[in-house]
Amino acid sequence: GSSKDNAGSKSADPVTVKIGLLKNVTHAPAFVAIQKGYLQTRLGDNAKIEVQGFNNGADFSTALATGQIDIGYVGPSPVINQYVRSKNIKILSGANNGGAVLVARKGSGVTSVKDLAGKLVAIPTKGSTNEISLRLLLRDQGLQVTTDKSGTQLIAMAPADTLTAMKQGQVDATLLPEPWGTQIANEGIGDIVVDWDRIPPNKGNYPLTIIVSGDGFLKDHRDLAKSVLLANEDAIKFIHDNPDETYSLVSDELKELTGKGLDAELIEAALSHLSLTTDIDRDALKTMAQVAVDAGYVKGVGEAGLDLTGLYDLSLLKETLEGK
Amino acid sequence: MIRVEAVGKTFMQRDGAGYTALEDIDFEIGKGEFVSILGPSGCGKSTLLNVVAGLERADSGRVEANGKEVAQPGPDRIVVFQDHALYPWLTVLENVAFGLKQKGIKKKERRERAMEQIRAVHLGKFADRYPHELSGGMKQRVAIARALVMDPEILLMDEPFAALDEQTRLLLHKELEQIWLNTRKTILFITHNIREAVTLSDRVLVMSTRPGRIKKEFRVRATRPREPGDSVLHHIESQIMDTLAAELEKVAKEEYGNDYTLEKSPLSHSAASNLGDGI
Amino acid sequence: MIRVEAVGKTFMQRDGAGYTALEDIDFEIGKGEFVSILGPSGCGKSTLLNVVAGLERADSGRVEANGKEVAQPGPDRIVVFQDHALYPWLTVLENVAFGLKQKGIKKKERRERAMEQIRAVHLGKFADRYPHELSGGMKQRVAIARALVMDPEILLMDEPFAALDEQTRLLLHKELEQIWLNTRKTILFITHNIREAVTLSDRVLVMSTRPGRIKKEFRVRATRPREPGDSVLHHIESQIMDTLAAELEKVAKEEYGNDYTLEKSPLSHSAASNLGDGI
Amino acid sequence: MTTRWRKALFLILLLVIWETAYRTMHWGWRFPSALQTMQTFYDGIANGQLLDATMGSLRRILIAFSLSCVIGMTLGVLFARSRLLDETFGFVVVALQTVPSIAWLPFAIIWFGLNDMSVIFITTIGATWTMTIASRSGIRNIPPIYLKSAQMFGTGRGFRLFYQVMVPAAIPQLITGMRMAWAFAWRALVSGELIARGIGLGQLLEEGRSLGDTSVMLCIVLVIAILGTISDHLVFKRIENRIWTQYGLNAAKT
Amino acid sequence: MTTRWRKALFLILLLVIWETAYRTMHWGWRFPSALQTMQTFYDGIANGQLLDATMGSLRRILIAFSLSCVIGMTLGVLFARSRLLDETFGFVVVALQTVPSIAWLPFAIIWFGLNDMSVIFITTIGATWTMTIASRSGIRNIPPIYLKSAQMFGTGRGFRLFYQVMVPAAIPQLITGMRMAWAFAWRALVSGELIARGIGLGQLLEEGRSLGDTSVMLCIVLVIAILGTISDHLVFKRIENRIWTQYGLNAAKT
Ligand SMILES: Nc1ncnc2c1ncn2[C@@H]1O[C@H](COP(=O)(O)OP(=O)(O)OP(=O)(O)O)[C@@H](O)[C@H]1O
Ligand SMILES: Nc1ncnc2c1ncn2[C@@H]1O[C@H](COP(=O)(O)OP(=O)(O)OP(=O)(O)O)[C@@H](O)[C@H]1O
Ligand SMILES: [Mg+2]
Ligand SMILES: [Mg+2]
Repeated sequence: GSSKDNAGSKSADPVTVKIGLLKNVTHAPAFVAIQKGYLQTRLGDNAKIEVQGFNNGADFSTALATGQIDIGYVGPSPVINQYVRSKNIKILSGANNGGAVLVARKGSGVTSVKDLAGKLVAIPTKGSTNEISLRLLLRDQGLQVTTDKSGTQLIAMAPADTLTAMKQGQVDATLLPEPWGTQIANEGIGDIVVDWDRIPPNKGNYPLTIIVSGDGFLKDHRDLAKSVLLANEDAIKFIHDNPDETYSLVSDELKELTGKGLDAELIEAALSHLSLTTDIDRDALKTMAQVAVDAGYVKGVGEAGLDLTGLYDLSLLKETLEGK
Repeated sequence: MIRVEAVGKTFMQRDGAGYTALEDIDFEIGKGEFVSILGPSGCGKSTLLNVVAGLERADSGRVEANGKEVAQPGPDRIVVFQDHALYPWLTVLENVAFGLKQKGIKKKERRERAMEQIRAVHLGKFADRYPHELSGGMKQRVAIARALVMDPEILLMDEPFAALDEQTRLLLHKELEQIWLNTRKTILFITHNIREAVTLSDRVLVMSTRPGRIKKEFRVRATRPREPGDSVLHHIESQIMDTLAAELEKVAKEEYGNDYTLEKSPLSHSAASNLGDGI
Repeated sequence: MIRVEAVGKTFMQRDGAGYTALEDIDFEIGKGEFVSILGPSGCGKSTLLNVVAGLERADSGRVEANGKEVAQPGPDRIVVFQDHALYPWLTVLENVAFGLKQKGIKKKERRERAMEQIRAVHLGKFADRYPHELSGGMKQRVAIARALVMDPEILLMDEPFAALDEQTRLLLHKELEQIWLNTRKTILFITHNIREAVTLSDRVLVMSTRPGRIKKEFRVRATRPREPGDSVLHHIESQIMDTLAAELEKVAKEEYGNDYTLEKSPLSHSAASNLGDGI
Repeated sequence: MTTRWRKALFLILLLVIWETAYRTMHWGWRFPSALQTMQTFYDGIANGQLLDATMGSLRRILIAFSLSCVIGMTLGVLFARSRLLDETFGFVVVALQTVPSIAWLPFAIIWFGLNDMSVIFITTIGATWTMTIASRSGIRNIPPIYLKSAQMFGTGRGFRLFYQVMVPAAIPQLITGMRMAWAFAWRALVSGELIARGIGLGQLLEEGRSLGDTSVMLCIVLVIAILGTISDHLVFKRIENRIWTQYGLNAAKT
Repeated sequence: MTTRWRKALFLILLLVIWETAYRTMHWGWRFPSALQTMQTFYDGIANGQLLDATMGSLRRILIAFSLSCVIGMTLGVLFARSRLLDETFGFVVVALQTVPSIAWLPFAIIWFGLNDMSVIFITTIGATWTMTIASRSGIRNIPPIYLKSAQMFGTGRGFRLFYQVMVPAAIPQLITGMRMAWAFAWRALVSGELIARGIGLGQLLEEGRSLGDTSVMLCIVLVIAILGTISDHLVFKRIENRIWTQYGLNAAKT
């Protein structure tokens, strides 16, 4: 992380801020904040920004907890998993809610969640936010997650691989972030079974992308963390105001991260399937955490249940909102 | 009966040049005769034996065994190799029975005939051992049993005792002589031990080197079974040593280059004095 | 000068039982004497030599070399091993100079002294070769040069020529005799070749097996340089053969079990007739 | 006997030190404690997950290894017997052998999908070339004297020579080659399972990582170590030693 | 000479068959054509990506391999010289050696992050145990006669004996061990790079996969094959052969 000696002497030594994010369109605010230079402007000339893209939230959380990145955008579930273990990360703000869909392969015979019994469903990573949503969906229908055909089988797979696997008929359905779902539907490989605004918890109104920071960074560079939140708000506002310009910005950033850009229509579809907001719905997170506990992903939780009070530090968010 | 007529053999060397290993070899071995071939290392003894066995083809001349021209190896001419060449994955019994198996003989008979030969070389107790569990002398006995069980008319032995220590070698000399006296096989025996050749054979052929030719022939007219103290043997030994001296020097000179001069050579000295002794 | 007094040595075998390799060995070798030790395989010859060299410790008794008690190997008693034990990563020259290097002698002098010995064994042209590029006889020469360059008072040789073919062996016998005549080192020479022992030594000690003891001693009073035809040598050879016969039989019986009976033994037969011859 | 006791003592000591270090040095989530690991191991056994995964991995490697033995030996014999083949194609096999088979995984995924087949494919690839080279050189290195004397005893030059002499003569090298091939297959399997799917140890390890559960991770590593030790040292090495001893090839070693 | 021509001919033929097969059998995106692959290769060289990746991978493996040689040899010598150590700890090394080092990657990621360090770590781990075992047995298998005669010539039993006799005597086995260790390191490197990040061949391969670009994938596989062949057969095997020939250990082989 950035060294402690730099704390307070903002104008003197340059500070490197390592920002992590996932290579998903659902991280659009981050992409815009970078591409439009909001981050650099808010952090000041003294800060050097280093962006690291991750394939999944688990890797991101590990990196954050071990200080390889300072702050960044990620889904909440891996953050909760990590927090329970290391207790050294904080949720600062939201970025968007919703933005994931359940898609079924054409010919799989899945037309509703009920049909998932005995099927194979792909998720981006074990313990990911999408998996929690899926588990909630299944639970509502009284379906079990199993390792054989008696219930629903889960498999962790990177979204790109899921696309291929669906083409080859190896996966029946998947719950994954946009624009992958739209892409699968557009390519005629599958159909959307549960749209983004019906995905639990809270009917699509759950945090899918949030801003998280390591305790160390927050302690030494509270001001910088605040700047990131401000840049995030700038970006959200920009996306609301200039949707068309946003698409090319997102595509550019994706190209930088993965070597491949994305069609504007896909990005447009993706952005229309989520709601950008800085709000954090703590109840939704609590529900999700409980699902993770039930799934056995979070160990050592006593009768009292999960205590997530130390996970939030929303004071900065409050400051930025009030300051405006 | 072996007849070798004008046999020649040239090897292609790695540098492309030809190397004449055998040139114009002519000799005959009668039925039931025990003939040894002596000569310095590399003179072509093994090549000659392989040609007779049919394991290598001569470039010129012809080889006859028991009246038929030799074209390929066959069970009428069995070779006993220097390093025994027993199959390590077979027990003593299986090794000895290997040739019988190829002949299509039934398992029971195979076993009986093999055991008989194994007992003949005093290894009855070791029939179920693997070769690596035997001493050098015992392995060589097995190789002999393996050859004898085929009941070949001709035994070809390529330095069979070279790897053994003196005492074991002495034991095996006596055994081989005994076996030969009992079975009267035709034996062509290769060695570079003069005493061994003289002790065992009816006739000794001495080869010269580069190219390999038969240089001289000695007939050993001593009583059987041979006795080490026999003065006839000592006499012939000295004569052969004398014949070989020049060849040995040739080899020595090649090895040491000009460092090794004729004047200094201790061999010609000993050979000369030896010659006087012999006369 | 070597003095061996009541030396005994017992090995722990894998099964935990003790095996008495040497028992109550007593002998003395005068300065400049050439003494051979003969005995059947496994009788303890190498063990005895190792004890004298200081490479192994005796369990009882004491060994003195040049008046000092032997406790560890030292450059005054150099062993020439059967398989030469040259270092394959060093050239001939470096091998020969190895001991000098340990003495701290400067490179130039080292080189000179080593080359001198290498030339003495007729390998001047091969100083820069690696051991694997030499023939067996040449390697053994290097081993001798490596020993001689240390100018030890005592040379201990453990079957140095056993792995060589007859001709090379004959050459090296002569060379060794010459070297000994020139330098008059004290030499303890181990072999199981009776002729070799008789040809080279002033005295031959014959060992018995299980346990290893000195059985008999023979003095060879033949003129130097020795000549193979010398009847004195033949006579002693026969006598030694006789002495060894019983030991050889013991070994043979162990190897073949009861398959091998005394009556059938060809060795005692030959030995007996040999004895008559000798007388 | 004393060695065994010493080993046991050492193991117990190790466990104690490990647990103490965990408690005093606050490794926290970066490395599990001995107790956590044992608990996870027990849970894994109890809920059957660990056994299932082990069985899945074993099934895959056994299929792949059998395949690669068959393919490798067939190719090896062809290369050994045909000089032309060896001289023109040989270098391709040598080159293929140096490619870590995981590099083929992306292709396997395209061809077979993210499934068992892909993992079996790369595991097979991982062992085949080594087997090919081992059996080729095994047959090539047969002392010519064995073949000569076989012909003398009347095996002919055909199939009898092949199965009565050539195969047994090449066995020591084949076994050694198999041991090597197994090591490569084992590596390919674990890395394949880490990336591709299917119930297996690699996948379980990857799950442990996704959930940040170091005790699961360590548990899997231990299972892999135990399986590896059993298969390599208690199976392959024993067979190898037995064969080499029977063939009298160990003499030089000791 | 003729062999070389035959090889060249074979290669050209292979390219032609490949391209023809691609066009007639409509492999499409499942396998690239020869021309596509060459184009990609050219592009990769031209834009420097391929060279950068190769250099990155080589740098990592060289660092890791040097580390593991140093660590492995040190451990090996300790194990060879101390019976106690060998008997109590030895089996741990043996067990570790059978664990595909990729299994440690999840730990490495936690300890060092998704970066170079992790890849270097598992590559080092992948080679170290093999080096340890090779150097241990290299020292153990020194013919006792070498040590005896060294003492006779006055090296003593200390450092001079070690570096003048023990090290050179163990070199043939060390080289063979190194070759083996290199093969394991190479495998660990590629699978590590596939998963962890950083500019390297494995990462490029993974990128090719996520873009579904088979020509990039094949290109990388070919580069890996060429590097592997060069390092194993043109470097390690040559050195091994030279050393084994110099030490006269090849006699039995031919
Ligand atoms: N396949 C071969 N290719 C080339 N040269 C060969 C071949 N076989 C033998 N030679 C050469 O032919 C000569 C005779 O070899 P051969 O093995 O017959 O000698 P030998 O008398 O049996 O020697 P030794 O006593 O050492 O066994 C040697 O100089 C050898 O180098
Ligand atoms: N380290 C050892 N441990 C146990 N037994 C040993 C050991 N060294 C030698 N022996 C035994 O001691 C006996 C004498 O061995 P030694 O090597 O001295 O015999 P040798 O007379 O030199 O035989 P050879 O002529 O075969 O060289 C043998 O029976 C041997 O098995
Ligand atoms: Mg020969
Ligand atoms: Mg001995």
